[in-house]
Amino acid sequence: MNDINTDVLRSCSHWILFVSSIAILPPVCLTLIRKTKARLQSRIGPPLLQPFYDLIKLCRKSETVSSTMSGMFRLASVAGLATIILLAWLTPWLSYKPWSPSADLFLIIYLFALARVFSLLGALDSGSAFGAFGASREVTLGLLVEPALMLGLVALGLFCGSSDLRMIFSYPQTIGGGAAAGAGAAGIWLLVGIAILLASLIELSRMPVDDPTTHLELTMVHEAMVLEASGRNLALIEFAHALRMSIFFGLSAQCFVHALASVCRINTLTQGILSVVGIFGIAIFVGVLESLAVKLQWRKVPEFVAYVVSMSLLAAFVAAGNGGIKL
Amino acid sequence: MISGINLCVLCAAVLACLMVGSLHLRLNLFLYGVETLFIAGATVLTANAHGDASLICIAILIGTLKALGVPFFLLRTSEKLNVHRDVGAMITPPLAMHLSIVLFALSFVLTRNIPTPQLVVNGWYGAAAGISLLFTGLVVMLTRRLAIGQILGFLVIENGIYVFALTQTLGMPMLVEMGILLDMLVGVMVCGVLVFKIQKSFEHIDVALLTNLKE
Amino acid sequence: MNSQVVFLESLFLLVSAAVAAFALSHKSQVSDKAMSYLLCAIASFAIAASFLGGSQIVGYETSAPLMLGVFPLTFLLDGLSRFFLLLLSAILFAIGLFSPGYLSHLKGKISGGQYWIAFFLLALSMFGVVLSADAITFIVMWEVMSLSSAVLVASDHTHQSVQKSALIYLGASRTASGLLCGGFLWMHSLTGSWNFASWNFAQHQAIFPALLILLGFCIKSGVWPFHIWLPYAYPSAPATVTAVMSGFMSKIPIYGLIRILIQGGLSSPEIINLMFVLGAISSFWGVLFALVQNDLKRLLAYSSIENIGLILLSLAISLKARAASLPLIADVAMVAAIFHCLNHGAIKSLLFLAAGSVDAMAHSRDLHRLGGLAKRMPWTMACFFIGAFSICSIPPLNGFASKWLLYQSLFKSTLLFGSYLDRGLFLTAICLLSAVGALAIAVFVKAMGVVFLGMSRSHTAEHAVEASPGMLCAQVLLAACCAGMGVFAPSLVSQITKIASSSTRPITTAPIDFALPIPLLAATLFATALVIYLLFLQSSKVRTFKTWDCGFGPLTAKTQASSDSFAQPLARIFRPFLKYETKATISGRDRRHFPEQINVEVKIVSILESRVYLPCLAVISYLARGLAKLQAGSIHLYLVYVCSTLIILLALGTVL
Amino acid sequence: MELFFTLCALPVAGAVWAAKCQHIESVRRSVTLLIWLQVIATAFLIGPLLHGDASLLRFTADFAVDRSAACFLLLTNFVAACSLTHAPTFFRNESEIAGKIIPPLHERFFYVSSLLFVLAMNFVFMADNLGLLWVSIEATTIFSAGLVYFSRDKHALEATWKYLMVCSVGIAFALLGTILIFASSQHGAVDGGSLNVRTLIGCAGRLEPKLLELGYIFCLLGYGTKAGIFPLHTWLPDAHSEAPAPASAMLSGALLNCALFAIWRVTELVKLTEHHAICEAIPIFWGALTALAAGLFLVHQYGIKRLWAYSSIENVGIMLVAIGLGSPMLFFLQALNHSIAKVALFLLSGNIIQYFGTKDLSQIRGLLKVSPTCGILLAVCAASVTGMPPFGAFIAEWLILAKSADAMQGISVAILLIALAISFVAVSIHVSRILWGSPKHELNQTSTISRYLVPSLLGICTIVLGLTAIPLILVKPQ
Repeated sequence: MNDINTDVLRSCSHWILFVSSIAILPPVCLTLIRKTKARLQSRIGPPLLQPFYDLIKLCRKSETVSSTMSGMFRLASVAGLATIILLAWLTPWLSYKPWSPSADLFLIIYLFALARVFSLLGALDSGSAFGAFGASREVTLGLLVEPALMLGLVALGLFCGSSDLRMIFSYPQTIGGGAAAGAGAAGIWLLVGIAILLASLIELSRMPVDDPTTHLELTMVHEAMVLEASGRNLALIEFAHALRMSIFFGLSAQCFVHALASVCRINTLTQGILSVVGIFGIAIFVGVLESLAVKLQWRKVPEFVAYVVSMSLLAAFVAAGNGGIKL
Repeated sequence: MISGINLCVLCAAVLACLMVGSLHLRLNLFLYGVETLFIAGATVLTANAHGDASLICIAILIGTLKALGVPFFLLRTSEKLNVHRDVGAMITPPLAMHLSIVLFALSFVLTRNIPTPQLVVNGWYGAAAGISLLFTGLVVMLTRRLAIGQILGFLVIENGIYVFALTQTLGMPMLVEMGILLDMLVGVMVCGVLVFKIQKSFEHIDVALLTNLKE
Repeated sequence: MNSQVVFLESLFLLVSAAVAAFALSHKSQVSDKAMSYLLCAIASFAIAASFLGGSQIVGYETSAPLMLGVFPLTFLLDGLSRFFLLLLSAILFAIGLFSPGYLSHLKGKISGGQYWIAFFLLALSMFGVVLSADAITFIVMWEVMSLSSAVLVASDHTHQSVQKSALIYLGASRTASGLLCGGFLWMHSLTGSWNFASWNFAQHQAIFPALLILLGFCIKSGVWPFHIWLPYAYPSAPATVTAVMSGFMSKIPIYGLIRILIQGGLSSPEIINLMFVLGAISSFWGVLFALVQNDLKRLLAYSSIENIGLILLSLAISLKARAASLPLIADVAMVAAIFHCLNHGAIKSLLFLAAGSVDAMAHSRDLHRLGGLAKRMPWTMACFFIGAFSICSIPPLNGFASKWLLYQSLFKSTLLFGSYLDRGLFLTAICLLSAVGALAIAVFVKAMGVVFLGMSRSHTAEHAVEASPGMLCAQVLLAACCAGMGVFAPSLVSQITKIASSSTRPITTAPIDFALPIPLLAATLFATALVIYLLFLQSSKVRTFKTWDCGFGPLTAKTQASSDSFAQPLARIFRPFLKYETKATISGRDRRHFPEQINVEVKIVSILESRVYLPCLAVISYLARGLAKLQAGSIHLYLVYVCSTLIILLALGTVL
Repeated sequence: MELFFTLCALPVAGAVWAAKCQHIESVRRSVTLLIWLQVIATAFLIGPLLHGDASLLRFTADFAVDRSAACFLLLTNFVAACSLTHAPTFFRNESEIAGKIIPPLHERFFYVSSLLFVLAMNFVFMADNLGLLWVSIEATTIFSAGLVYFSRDKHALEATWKYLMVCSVGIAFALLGTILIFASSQHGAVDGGSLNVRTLIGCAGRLEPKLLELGYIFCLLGYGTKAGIFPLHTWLPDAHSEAPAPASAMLSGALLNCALFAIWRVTELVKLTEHHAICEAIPIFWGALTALAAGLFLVHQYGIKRLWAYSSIENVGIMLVAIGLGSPMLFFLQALNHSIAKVALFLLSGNIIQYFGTKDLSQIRGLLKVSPTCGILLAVCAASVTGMPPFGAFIAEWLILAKSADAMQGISVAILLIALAISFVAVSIHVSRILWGSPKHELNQTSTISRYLVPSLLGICTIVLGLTAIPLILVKPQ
């Protein structure tokens, strides 16, 4: 009786923690980036909960929908957010996640694709040239990033002998045995972590690829796609985007945490804390990066992506050559 | 020792070679007639040697129809069409004559290993003469532009084959022999008629100019 | 008398009766409706029948009066053929529903009698190919299939381009069947039998016939580099024909590969690696070229090449795993291949039917003349979108289910194969497949966006109306199949394993487990979306206004991104493969600031066509012309031929 | 015996009647009647042979038919009957549609020549003597020259002249070959030598090998010229193209079989000796080569009847392969299927030429619009003649291919497969251009049943041959 109660209690607490993370982490990440950038530019920057205020403000406003649009536009934002929430549930981007049915890496990748398709269709629905430009670029970036992301995750999968991300991200604790896995394992984790981080910059159309704060429409990717959205619709899209960012940062942070875990023993609580701290750390790193880096010329983007792919490829070949540990 | 038969057929072959050298239709036809007469003579001699009476019959037919009838028919045709001289195709007549003489020699080489029946003496000469006539006929067909010249060439080929049959076998069955002869004659007649038609349609009988049908 | 035999006989009788009825009455006005319903009836009969006998294996051989000359027609009905029959009948059923409405738009362009004779012959021959148990029945049915489909491709034969397509298709088919004939004859001289069941490809001498057969099948299914005919034939044919050609006929070579080579125990590593490489390249090549197409059907045709490549890749993995004695992976890959056949069959026929509706209603397949159909043809759009999502293998639709199995087999192979070379190969394939997936998304987002969303780019598209109920019915049916097969993939996979293991020579060993809880995911996704909608959007106030125009005044259709401009960033990256060039000319006095005319032209050269196939044809043509010179008309020359032949013959006589 | 004389007498009687009778309609009718009588008589004659009651039917010392000859006899007469049945329609349309007036004298000349031609062809199969075989073949040349010459224009004249000259030279070689074979029998095999086929077969082992081999080569060359083997085929497209359609049909459907049958007769003999390699390797390879060359000739073709002529050459190549394989029944099967389809094609081409007023393939377009019946028949027969299943020719070609593959003739099989592919593609390109599109000028569409009666019957025949067990009856007893 006691056991059952503790289990229920634990899972309840996991759920509460998780849901609140989903609600809080994305805006906080956004603020952290903005704040870092502001500080580096010697500004004070927005308050911590500014994105929340923005969302609430948007929800109060009424929507303006173009007469060219079909229902696809609004469907896209709803379905996009739903997909991202589903992804947030499935993907082990936080250490303290409640039960989820599956986290197969191929499923995850294709669910991300689903979210992307919805955002693309929403952008194309307006019939404006901006939306289409944005969509066209987004799809190009998607092509460049997807193999990198896939290879990175596959490398981890090969290393851990499973294609399920739940298994992969619980690997050092259960089988590998912490520090015993050694520096080689830490290398793979690290490589993949960096690859995912860089890939996420592209996927989320952040700095070296796209400047989210720019007003030059011709170079925008994400901003161009949401140009026609307004009111609650825009709120949904922005939140989905922020959540997607958190998931990516979380995945990357998980990799770093595991790299750490394979050289020294870490307990569950520390891991949980570290995963959140990692996300914040990454957000700050991105903020720094965005302040220092220059936006790449559009034609140079494939070269940047090449670094990401080669990093994943390196990790994957090391993992494949290693043969993994057969389960 | 060359027997009479062989002598006759060799003469025929030589005459055929000489025929190649001239483009005069009249001379050609004359030489052809004489050549065929030689062959008829050879047939008579063979009949004598084998004691085969039917060969005499054939010899007579050859002598009258092929040696006299056909040349006269062709001569009359050429007179009517008012053509007397071929133009010559491919190679010049003297060269063609030399070619056919070389082929005459070559035919001896080619036929030296052909087995002959025991009864036939020195079958080699006959075979060589036959093959040589065949070659000569082909040369004639290849070097004549006029339809009549081609018919003549064909007739020489036919003579060669006949000579070959005469010297290499112990007599073909009569029925077959007659059939062959008949076919040849009808063929020549048909060709002769066609020559007239060609003259009528094209106003010449130069078959080298009949090249409308091609790919 | 077995019920299955009765089924077979009645099926053939029914279809032949339909053909005969037509052959006799081709002059009188043909009722498309009657014929379509006949097709539906036959298809539903076949569906019922393929469920009927369960997993029984039935052999059947015709006797004396009805024979192929000296050979009996032999048929075999087992799990595998029943499975493909089911797919065929389902597609035919949908086409039957679709036809009356669609054909009424083609009145005057195609001759009904000719169309229906050929269509029924095609149906008959496809049933025949799938059921045939020996090489001769197979090749006969195969050729009838090729011929009748070529006639169908040429339905609208007054257009030069259609004639050209039909001829290219015919030439490719004949080459394929020539190679097949060669392979079959070779196998016959090795084994002395025409029956597939007694062919053994495991022996060493069988490698060349296996290669010939493989190449034949590759040509017919449009695998790189033999895919040239496909983008010609598919767009030229009426949509109903393309649906069945792409939906089912392109699977027949795959079926043949399974039936002949794989069940025959093919184990030569060279051939398997060739399959692997061809499959991988064609999946990439197909989708890459699909990206830059501006004809909707041509785009779909290239996407077919991609999917056939995926299927071939799965088969190759299965064979490799079998050869490396990893039965688990072999089973997964085999099921992936079979499942993908089913999925692609449903998806592609759906997409082609939808494209046909668009063509019929908006009178164009050119992406530059379409757009904004979402408001005018919402149902068609919904169906097309489901198909497009599915073919991009987006969960929870069926395309994902089979692709996931493929990924799983690749992943496990990378994990478990011994040789580093193989592992590298598999890893590269995973990388390639993810790129293919992303490209497919680009392709179909382009198609969906340009055809259905935004503003109409032409007058005809602006005045399009929704397709007739029958046409929609067919599409909705197929779309429901796509969704259903995706959501219920786990149970479907176990069915497929059962089928594969119950065929004459089992191609899988153990039942495999489809580990993804797709129904749960689909339900969650749907519920979340619904909740979000109800919470946020339903109550929000909506104001309708024009699209933002930067203050320049009203936007026109020309200001939208076109299909070319959408694909341009991607096409630039793959310029070396695509031979992609854009040529823009701007004219006007001060052309920088006040252009009067802007002309942008996109040029894509197919290297294979211009560098490989055309030179090959040129060689044949050159030979033919050279040979024709022999026939110069001169009688002297002809006599010379006789003489020289004599000399050659005599020389040969002395040699021999 | 009576039937034999009937077979000889019927054509002669018809020829005499056609020569004498002034009334053209009655000539047309009586010739049609006579020729079908001839077919029926042939069927009666060969009944016991097909049934398997007898293996040889002997009329006189030099005339006999065996099973394969009997089959060919029936086929030849059937082909002739079909062509001559179609001929009246053809001549009528020639004046009605094409606007060419044909003098009755010419038409009667056509009937006389064709009946004598048929008679000569009958003798080819009934002759049991190589000499008479040669005589009959030469006779077919002479009589068919009259058919080729029918239209009496420049082209016809040229074609006839080439036909006569090339074939005569070729046939002369065959005569030499026959003589050599005769000579080979005189070296102890038969007392005094013999040309009788049965006698020669009986003592095949004792024939002088060198002479026999030489004789075989000369016969192959000679009869090969007549059969149109590449590169001796030069006369064939010209003659087929210039002859009127029913005559082309007979030339292609019957005459080529005669020449090939003569080759078979000699092959049959040589096969029994120790030197059989020569009569296997050469014909198989040469046949395959002929098929390939003909396929290439088909690619750039400009005349509709020349197209079918080259397709005939291709089929001759395939039949030659069957002969080389030593299988008379496969040879017959291929000949049967080819003849039936090809006769239909030539007759249809006649109709098409009348419709469009030209033989030029580049001028013939949109047949499906002008006359769907004609178009569909043309497509069916073209598919049949290129060896597409489910038509009879496919079965025959497949059997031949299978047999040569089993005989380890890999190269020849490959060449044949390539040739078949090329010829199919070439023919389908030309046929599709004929069928599809729209005609270049407005054409009057008058279609009557009689115009398609014979072709459609033949079309049905090819399907029946492909989808029923009839070929089984033909092939099995060997």
